[in-house]
Amino acid sequence: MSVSPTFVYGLTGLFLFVVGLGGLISCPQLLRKILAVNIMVSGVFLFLVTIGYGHGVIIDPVPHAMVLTGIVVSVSGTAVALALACRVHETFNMSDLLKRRTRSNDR
Amino acid sequence: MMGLLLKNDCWLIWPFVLPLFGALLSFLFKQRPRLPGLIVALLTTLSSGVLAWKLVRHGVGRYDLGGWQPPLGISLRGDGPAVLMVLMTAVTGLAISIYAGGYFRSRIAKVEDERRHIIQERFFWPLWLLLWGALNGLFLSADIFNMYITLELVALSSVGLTVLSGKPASQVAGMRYLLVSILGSLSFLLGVGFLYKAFGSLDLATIQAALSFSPPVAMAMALISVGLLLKSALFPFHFWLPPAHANALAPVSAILSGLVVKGSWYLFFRFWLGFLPLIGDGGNAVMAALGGAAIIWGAFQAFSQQRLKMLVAYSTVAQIGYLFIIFPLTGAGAGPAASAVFYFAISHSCAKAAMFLAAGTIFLQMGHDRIRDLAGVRQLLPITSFAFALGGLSLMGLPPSGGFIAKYMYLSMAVSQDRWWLVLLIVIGSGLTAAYIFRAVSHILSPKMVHGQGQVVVAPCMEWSALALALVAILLGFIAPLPLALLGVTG
Amino acid sequence: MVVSAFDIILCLTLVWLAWHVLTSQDLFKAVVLFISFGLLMALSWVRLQAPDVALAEAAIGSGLTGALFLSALRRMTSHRRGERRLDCDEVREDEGQ
Amino acid sequence: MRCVKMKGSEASGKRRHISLLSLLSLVMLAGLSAALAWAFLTPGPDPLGLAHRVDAALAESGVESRVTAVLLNYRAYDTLLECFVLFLGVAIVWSLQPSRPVRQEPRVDPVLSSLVRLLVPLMVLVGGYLLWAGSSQAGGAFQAGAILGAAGVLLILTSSRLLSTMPKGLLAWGICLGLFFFLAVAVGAVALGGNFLEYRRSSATMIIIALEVVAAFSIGLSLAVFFGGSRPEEPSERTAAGRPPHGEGEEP
Repeated sequence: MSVSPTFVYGLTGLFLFVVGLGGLISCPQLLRKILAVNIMVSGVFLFLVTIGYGHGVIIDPVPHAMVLTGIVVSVSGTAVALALACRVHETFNMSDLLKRRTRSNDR
Repeated sequence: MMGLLLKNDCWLIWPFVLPLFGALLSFLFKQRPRLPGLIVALLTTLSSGVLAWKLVRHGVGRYDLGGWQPPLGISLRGDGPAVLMVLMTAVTGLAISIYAGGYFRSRIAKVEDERRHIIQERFFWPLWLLLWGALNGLFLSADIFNMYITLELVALSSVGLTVLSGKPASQVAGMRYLLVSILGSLSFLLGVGFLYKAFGSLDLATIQAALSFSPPVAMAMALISVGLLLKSALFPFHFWLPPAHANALAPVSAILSGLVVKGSWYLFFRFWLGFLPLIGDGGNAVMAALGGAAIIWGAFQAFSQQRLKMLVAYSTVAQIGYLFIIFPLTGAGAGPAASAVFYFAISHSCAKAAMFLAAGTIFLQMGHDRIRDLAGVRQLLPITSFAFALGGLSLMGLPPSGGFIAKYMYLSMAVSQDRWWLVLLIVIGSGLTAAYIFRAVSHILSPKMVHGQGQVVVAPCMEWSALALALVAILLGFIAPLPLALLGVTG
Repeated sequence: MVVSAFDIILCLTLVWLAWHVLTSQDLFKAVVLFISFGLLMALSWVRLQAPDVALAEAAIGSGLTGALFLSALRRMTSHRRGERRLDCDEVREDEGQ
Repeated sequence: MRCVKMKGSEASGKRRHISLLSLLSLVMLAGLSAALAWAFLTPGPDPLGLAHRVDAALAESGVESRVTAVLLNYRAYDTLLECFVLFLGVAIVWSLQPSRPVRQEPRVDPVLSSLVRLLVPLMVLVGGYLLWAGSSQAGGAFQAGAILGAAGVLLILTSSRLLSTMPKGLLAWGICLGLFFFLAVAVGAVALGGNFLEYRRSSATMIIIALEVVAAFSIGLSLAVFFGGSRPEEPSERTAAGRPPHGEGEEP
């Protein structure tokens, strides 16, 4: 059977999108959620690159440009998300510490 | 050379180029970001006004960026709805900018937290101007991938503004907001991919001209709709909105509730109308059902809130519903329905921003915003209390206000199309709105002598800018023909 | 080009890696798996004749994003050990809104 | 600890609740994958895309590489906005962080630092090559920017004080410079009688190469800043209102 790679890679991209979505919904840790989003992003990009490949005769550069732009946008979003996640983590760790300290003072 | 920069069609680029410039300037002049910020806000408002005037004079504007025709290049399109949204952003944005100038000055005057407030102001201006430029770019864009980038810009800068307050609650809310909006953007981008695969073009007009039903197109439509609904916080997707909007700084709350939500809704409206032949009544009914649920649920939640800013935030959840119950009414022609819903959008934007600004002033003065303990605000802040009440009036849809005109148009359309359940919904929704607005206003206006002064000296421009916005929301009831004429320029 | 066994194995590996990024117990291991996931993704784009995109993905999408994840992970774990926060005044409740 | 000890029945009830929820979401995800696969595999309209138009206009674009032509000529507006997304990321990361980096371990491996001293110039060289190659083959501003960013990351890793000791405002100016140039090119085209971001045929190659250098520079700098995390320290912040910043006098 002669299947074009488009099918295999396109389906993989879409499936990665769904896997990432599942991770985003079900994982409790913030860092893991951000990883899941990045997997979704990769899935969408794989899908776009597959569209650019078409039937392998003429390669369409427009989806490639879209992916290049998207990569930079997504790294920016990831950086913001990670900085924010660190911040949330620190804040809540710190408030735990404060609580513990006041509790020990009460005693 | 100056003449070339002010050519007719060039006015389409200034509403987003000027704020982008301004963002860089206020980022660099970090000692006094307020000055470039306010100047650029004024210039952007002026250029938006000129754009609207040019639209009325010369009709719909088109602009090929880079000089390349659409399927290959990106083009801008300034038709009635787009320019009206740009104008709405300009009016609301100018008032918010003036408010923000006074707001940060008042807060910096509280010496204890001076340094943090200086840093907040320093990053407020670049983020806000960038958001303004991105919103204008979004309204004017005619290219679906370009819409994705402007959506990302809007989402990221909104998140940045949300977490600016530094409160733990706002950080958690901002984190959730960020994840939800990235998810929405990704869904949108995947939809864009499907559309490109099916039509080989990224230009929205080209795609809509070649529209025909096929599974990929249906999937694209579903993905784009879900992505945009997530971002515009329609009922089941509203969970992230109230904490994010209520815990932000006062001008930021006004920006998020008044403007940002409208950005993704505007795109949804454009896509949905363009794809209407494929969607049919079923999809419209689903949207109306979700909108109706939002109206009822949001109003009940707003009524049961203890904090003023949470009340106003849940009121946004409810009012978003009105933006979506319009879809069943588009059957008899998109024109009148579009007029009604855009009129609702602009008057809601002014009224809601005014209310959030007023609530922020009250918070700053009292040091809290517990509704139960707000008696006496009338004596301390008469203008602000009046502005809050006027904004509420427009939100309820009482006669001499923009909200009234919009609801009147909704009702007359619903009656003429025999959709009585929609009439019932709008009436019930207005009643519920009146209930929660009265609950807040009755506490604010209740007479009680207060002892001593409030916490800080509130700058006069904070009070007056909120009042000006509330007055615009009322004034929209008197000048309805003007915005409607602007809206009518399509083609 | 006809699909080859290589393509199928590559795709299966991608899915397998994604699954393990999301389910492995250790976060550090998850990040390392994510980096290798990005590199394999770049490889699949080379197969799809998009070499420049693959280059960008290997450098930015996999390399720099991975470095960002690792540094965030280090910051989080160093805080878990109780390192002091420089601006803990912001933890205080009922400060400005 | 206390909250972990729940009554048995309550805990198991909660667990059953969670498993039901996860089952439900699993079914929904399976449905979503089926729908996506169906939409992808059913033959719809299958146009050629824009490849032919890109090729037809390539002679006018000023570059030989098709992707570069799309990125910096036909759809340069997208690239402009994308550079603003990076700028936005920097602004948000800086607004989030305390002005001094979280204390890092000062020990730096001498072998690593001498390796980096060797590696960084090499990486700058490779970045420059990629930039130059971008106009005709694989490579370009993004890849070069990534390499430059990686070099920056290595520098930060070996000298942790690098970002915080940089001259005041230099970093901010460096990041904004590229964006100013990009905007100036765009608006300058209007002032010369063209459209926004429209290049004259004769100068297109020069402009695109200049834009690539600028974009690579700003991408690299932004990526390094993302990694460095914190805002550079400023003297004015250190002595705001004549008193030490928060946290100075607090117990560790």
